[in-house]
Amino acid sequence: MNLLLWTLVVPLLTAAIGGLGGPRPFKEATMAGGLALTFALCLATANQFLGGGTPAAFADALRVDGLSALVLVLCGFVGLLSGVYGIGYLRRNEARGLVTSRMRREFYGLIPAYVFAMLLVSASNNLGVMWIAVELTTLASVFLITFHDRDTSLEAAWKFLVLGSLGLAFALLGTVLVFASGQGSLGEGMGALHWTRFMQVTPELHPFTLRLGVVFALIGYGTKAGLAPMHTWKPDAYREAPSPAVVLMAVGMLNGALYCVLRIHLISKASLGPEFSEGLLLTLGLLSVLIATPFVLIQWNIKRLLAYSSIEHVGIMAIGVGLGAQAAVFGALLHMTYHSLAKPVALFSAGTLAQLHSSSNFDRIGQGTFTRAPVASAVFVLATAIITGSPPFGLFFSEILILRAGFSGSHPTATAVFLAALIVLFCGFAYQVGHLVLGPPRDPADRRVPQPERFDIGMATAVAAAVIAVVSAFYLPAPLMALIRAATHVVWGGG
Amino acid sequence: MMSMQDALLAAGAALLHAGGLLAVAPLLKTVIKKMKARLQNRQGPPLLQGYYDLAKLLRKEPLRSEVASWVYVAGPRVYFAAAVAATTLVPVVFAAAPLEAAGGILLLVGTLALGRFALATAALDTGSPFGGMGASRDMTIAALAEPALMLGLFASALAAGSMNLGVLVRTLVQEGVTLHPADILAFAGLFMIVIAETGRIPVDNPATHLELTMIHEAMVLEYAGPDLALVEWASAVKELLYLTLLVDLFMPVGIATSAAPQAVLVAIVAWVGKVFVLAVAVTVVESTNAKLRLFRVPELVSISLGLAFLALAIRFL
Amino acid sequence: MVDTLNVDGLVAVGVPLALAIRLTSVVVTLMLARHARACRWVALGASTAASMMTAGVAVRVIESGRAIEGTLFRQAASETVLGYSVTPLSAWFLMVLGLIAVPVALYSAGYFAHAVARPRTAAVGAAVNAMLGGIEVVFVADGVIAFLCGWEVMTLGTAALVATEHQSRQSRRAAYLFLAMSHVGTGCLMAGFMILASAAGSLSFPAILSGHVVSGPVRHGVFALFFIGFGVKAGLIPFHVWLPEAHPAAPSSVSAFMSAVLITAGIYGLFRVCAFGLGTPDVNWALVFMSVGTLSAILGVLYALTQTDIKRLLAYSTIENSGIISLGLGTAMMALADGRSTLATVAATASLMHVLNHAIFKGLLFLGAGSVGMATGTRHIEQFGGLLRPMPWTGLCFLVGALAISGLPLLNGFPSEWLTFQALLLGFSSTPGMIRLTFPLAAALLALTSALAAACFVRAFGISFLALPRSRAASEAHESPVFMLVPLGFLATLCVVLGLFPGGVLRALEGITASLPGLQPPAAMVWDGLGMSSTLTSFDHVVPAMFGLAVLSGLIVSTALTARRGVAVRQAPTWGCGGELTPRSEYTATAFSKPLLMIFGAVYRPTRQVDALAEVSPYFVDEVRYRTEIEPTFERYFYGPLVRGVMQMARGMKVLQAGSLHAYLAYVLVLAVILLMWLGGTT
Amino acid sequence: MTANVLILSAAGMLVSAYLMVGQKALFTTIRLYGLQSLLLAIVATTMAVSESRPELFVTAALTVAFKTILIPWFLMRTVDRIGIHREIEPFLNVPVSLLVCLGLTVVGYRVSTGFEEGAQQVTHHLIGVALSLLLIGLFLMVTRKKAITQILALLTVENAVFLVAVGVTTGMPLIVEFGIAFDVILAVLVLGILVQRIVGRFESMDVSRLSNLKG
Repeated sequence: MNLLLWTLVVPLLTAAIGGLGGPRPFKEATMAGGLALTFALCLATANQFLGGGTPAAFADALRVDGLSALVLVLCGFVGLLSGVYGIGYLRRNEARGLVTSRMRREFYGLIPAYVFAMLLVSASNNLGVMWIAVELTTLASVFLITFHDRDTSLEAAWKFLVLGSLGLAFALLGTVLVFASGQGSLGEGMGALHWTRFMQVTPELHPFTLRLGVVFALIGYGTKAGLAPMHTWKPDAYREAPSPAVVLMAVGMLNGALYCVLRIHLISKASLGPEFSEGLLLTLGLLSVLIATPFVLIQWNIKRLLAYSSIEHVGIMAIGVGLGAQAAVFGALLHMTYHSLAKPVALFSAGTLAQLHSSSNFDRIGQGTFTRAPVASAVFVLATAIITGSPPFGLFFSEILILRAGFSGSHPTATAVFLAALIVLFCGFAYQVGHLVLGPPRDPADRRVPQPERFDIGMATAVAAAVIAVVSAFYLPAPLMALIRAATHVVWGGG
Repeated sequence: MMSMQDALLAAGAALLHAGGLLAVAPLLKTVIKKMKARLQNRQGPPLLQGYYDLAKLLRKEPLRSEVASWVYVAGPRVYFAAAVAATTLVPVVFAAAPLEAAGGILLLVGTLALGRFALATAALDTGSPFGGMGASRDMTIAALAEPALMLGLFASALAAGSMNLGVLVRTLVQEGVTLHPADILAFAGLFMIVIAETGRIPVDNPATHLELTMIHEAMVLEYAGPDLALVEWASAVKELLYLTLLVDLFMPVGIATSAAPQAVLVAIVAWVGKVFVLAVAVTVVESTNAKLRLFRVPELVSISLGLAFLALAIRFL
Repeated sequence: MVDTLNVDGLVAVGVPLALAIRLTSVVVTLMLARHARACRWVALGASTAASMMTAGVAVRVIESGRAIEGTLFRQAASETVLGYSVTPLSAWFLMVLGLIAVPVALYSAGYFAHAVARPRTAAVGAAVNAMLGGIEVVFVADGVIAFLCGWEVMTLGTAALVATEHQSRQSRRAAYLFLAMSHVGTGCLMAGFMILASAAGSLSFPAILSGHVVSGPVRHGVFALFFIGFGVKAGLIPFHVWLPEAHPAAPSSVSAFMSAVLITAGIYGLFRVCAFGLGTPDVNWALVFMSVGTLSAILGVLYALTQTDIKRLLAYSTIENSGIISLGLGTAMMALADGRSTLATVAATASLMHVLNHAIFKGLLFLGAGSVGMATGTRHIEQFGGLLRPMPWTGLCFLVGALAISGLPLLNGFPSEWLTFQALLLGFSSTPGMIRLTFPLAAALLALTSALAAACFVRAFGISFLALPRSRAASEAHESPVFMLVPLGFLATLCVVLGLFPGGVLRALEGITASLPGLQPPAAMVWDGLGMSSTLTSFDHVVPAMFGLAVLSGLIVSTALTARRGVAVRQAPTWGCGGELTPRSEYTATAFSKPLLMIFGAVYRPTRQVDALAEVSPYFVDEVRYRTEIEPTFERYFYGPLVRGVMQMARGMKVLQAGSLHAYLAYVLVLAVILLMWLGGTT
Repeated sequence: MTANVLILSAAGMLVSAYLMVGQKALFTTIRLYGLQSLLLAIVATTMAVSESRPELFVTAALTVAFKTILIPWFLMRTVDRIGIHREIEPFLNVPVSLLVCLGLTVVGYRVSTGFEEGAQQVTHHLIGVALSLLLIGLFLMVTRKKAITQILALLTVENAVFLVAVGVTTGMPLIVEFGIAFDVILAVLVLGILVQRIVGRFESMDVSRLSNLKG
């Protein structure tokens, strides 16, 4: 059976096993092992691609090119990370007797399922399959959001689901219209919806129908990616979902959705010329960065803070693609990579802090966490430095690439606005984090005594992720670079 | 580097020069006192009173506050040294200053500032409230006077194209003194500043020891005996120096350009005469004006600043 | 006898090696976090070694006049190469850094033990190395990326140091203010560099700072960006507000670094980019520089005068000196603008010289303040008094620093201010037209500045070190240990030596100014070997050493006059106006600066509040309370409103995320409708 | 002939959407939705016959099976279980809503003019109807406070999408069809479950009260 299929089957099996009952150590072992194996398989697939092959399945409905390979590997990576961290996460909660068997089943079942859905997205070459996969991610994540079964988590889940389904409806309409624009030229059967097929017949596509389709598809998948103004579900979902799931959303889901956006963008670019969809992407991206800015300044919850950071970063990637310069596109994909490496660090450390104080609200966590949880706080500070794009960390370089391309390109004004927003965002994060981490130790009168910081498996994951994120700034393994280049070739060279 | 011989010559000249001014300085103070007295129909002190005072003070037993540290001791000495050293930068009889090779106007002003710094610091050392008050006021007035003084000096220095007093005087002498309106303005400005710097009415009253009005006197109130002698003497030298400076800048007529005896004689007479004239002017100002409130001084200073700036403007535009 | 060959070998790799040392020491220090003592020694030892190495490289470059270049690191992912190149200009700043960093590190070894809480030592040590490493990278970077990296690391390190005492709200605020402001600055720099880079099609300094990359209004825009960006770091008014908050917040020896070295990072930028990187400067740029410089000098010293926290006082005087430096630079630019390279050289020399001198005496003063603070446990001048008795050596060194910073002859403050005066006066005598009047005005204001500085430091020294102790802490103070005194002594000696023999500095600077575009090797500025002269000797010159002899002989004479054999000096109590003399009857620092406070009331806009507390009847007052404070003009009228405005906007945006799903759906509807309309239009 | 049928049933769908806007009783709204889906099925069959595309019969069958029978039944059951039968006052009153919907229809049609060249009249109408339907459905989601109504509105949007799929394309590949249909059902189920949880928690279906997560 072919490698790509295994890559998809393994997480599915893991989910199935995890979803059934069973003693905790067994579940933990399955999850860790399954996700590790998945990651390995992702690497193997990517390697196969780099070896010159194109891993494919189901008559090319699943097909791995440069872009897919990159997203696949990143998804596999965060999948593994969040799996391992998740084990620690659940243990902490169990230590405090907060975990029911339902929760356990949901957790061990849904996380691998979510990973599976994301991998499916990133491997899909067929627009229909792509849509279905995205829908699956939505369904898989809903019950992760309601995991804690608080009033607010129901609210968040409802908003997430309604907005998500609406987005998916739009995406479906977009897909249908894009398909319709290729009447006749695409032919019959499954292959008719293959992205590769579209790329072959781009000249014949009916321009207006395609435009309409692209608009709807961008809105639809943009909703999942969290581009403004469809981003509104993000902060709520991030706050309510358990940190491991949030990591999957913030990296896997984001990359996956962006992957879909890029596919559509490429069709439109090849057939309508670059201006149309690049204009849309640039506008939405800039809007996202600008929307994120004020909410960072006035944020009251650590996980919502990181949600807005995701909105900012997806905006940056969209801008990178929208600027319409090879350097910028490369920058955007580099940004995707570095963001995928950095975001987990932030979420893990933030999640740990939140767990120790049994709330993610700043007023509950209080000031001066350095004195209470030095390791988590230090990691969180480091992570913030990274995700705000301070040198010498990776995101700085990708942002510089985008900025440079922007200033030398045809949108200097937009780039200037973007830069200004970045500055304000940095100040916002610096303020929030400083306020959280620094300051006097909490007064003994306060009866909400936080848990003591212990160096458990979750913390270990956080630290390991931090090390990886830091090292990656100075050294990216050659194959990964090759993947990024290949992806750039797909997105820029078109095919 | 200058040769050994030149160095020795310069040193000798400097010694003579400084010695001479040190010798004359006390006289100037007494002369002004005397004229003032005359204007007020008083007898006034004998001409040599200055010397008597110094001699007496120097012979007195040194007396110091038990609070004070070595800074208190160093103050008057540095003040004195600065004043003496400053003299070597200013031409008096010859159209050259003994140590003009060492620097010009800026160094001169800097040196006087050094002396002031030393004295003001020392004044804070006894813990007496008067010392502090005096130091504060003295530094304040000095700070205010500084820009006007500089600008006034620049005005005439730039005219002659040199900041070095020796060179400056020689150029003036070569060109012959031409009374440009700018000179008048600059002179007026500088004269006011000299009044302020030397602690004369209307800025300060050298004769008073009334707590709330004194400035310089408050600063040195705690000093007695030899220390006080040094301070008094140094201030006298300073005053003489300022007047000589005015003379050099605005009416260097008759200054000796060669070592010929008669030239020197003429020069000495001329210098004495000119300084005397200025002394008279100072006296007149002192006896016809009332002391200004401390917070009126800025107005006075700003006037002279304006004059100096005007001088620059009308000369070079 | 060192084998020159391997010296050259060392020099060739000196910079990367030094940075590597710093990096490793950062890591090691953080690993040793539990052992404060070890941290101290590792961090400071490494710092000393690294600074010595860079200083060595710098000296070699200054001697040879040839730049040393190389690669620091290549960021594979974005295919950017971070190269370095020690140009003579960089070398000068590097040397200054080394000159300060070594003694300060030695001092810190003793100081941290007392002043830094044990658990924080690791963080502080690491941050110090990060900051210095960053600054070094800034100085040697030969490309935008490397520069920005160094710049940012420097900023973050400094912020960490400022936040050392993070329990106190004040220092948290200071750290944040610093971080935010310098990041805005960084933003300006990024924009400026990116514009230049896109125009030049390259990121390397030689390419983008060749001076002919952009022209017309863009050039002015770029200049403005850079001026703000670097001005923030240089602490020029009106970008200074972070400085008086941040410098006092850090541990004193770190403040010494910040005031002496961090500031120069901004100055370096102003030199490298604004003055000599954007082609022949525009006259208006020069005017901007001169006016901002003068403004900073005057306001800086005026604010310094009224401070009662000794470190705030020093911080404000840093603003003043940074103003003097940029005044000199502005003069140089003015000269370049109408193509008089000799004058430009004099001005640039003055400016660079003041960079060195300020670094020395400000470092000295901050270290002194640190020792005093350590001995008394406070930074409040009114709490000091009579410290000269318990701490004679510290006091002496502080006095030297005070004399130097007041620009008095025979010390190193004088030569650079003297040169600045020369530049201004020469500028006047050789500039045509109305504009020349700016020079004497600037000169007059410079004179006012140095006179006020003198007043300020008479106050600072006199009130702190003389007369009676004003508090119990002060009376129980004791001298600091020897290895904290040695650095002070070293710096004080430097003040005197450089003050007496400025010629040597000039000689070192000749090659550096010669390397700057538009400047030519100056004619005989070194005069009489040790003295200096403005380029035309007849105009003016000074030989401090020679004059020093005169003063010395004056001293001898005076002592001879007063020397009385056999008569003992009688000690008597000071007259306390009839009452007994107590510390409470001494003149206070506040009182000392009162006259100036009132005279410059227009600047200070002081608010005073006097309340008489009477128990029995209003006619029998038991106690009178007097409060006076000066208005923080810029904070109140510019930055405050700005921040409030931004925050208000942010809060206003909150309605967008008010929790109503219907609103969220409405956004999508609106977006869809808008896009559909737009599409409908495009058929 | 077929063209008329198509246009008629499409128009019928639009009308049903308008009626939903004007309607407050939940059962009626659900039935209207069923009707709408039925019309969609008719469109599909007509297309199947006229363009001889047998796979469209499958689509029609799926539509009838799921959307006119299964989903309405499921939703009615939910409503019954909850026992709330009327929509509370929406954000906009009926007349205004109707006016807005008219505007949205205009927008939809304006866009569909882009299809005139190339495609035939029918397509133009179908697209116009579909887009209007989509926007109206979205508008319903915006204005209605009840969870159930929001689901219905969402389903209306979905119908619009399917109308396009059926009317304009030569039919999506079957597997994809199945997948999509399956997903839609799943989505509805999940939505239903959430609704029940919400009601169980808040004793109300008024989702406008779910606004505790701000900023």
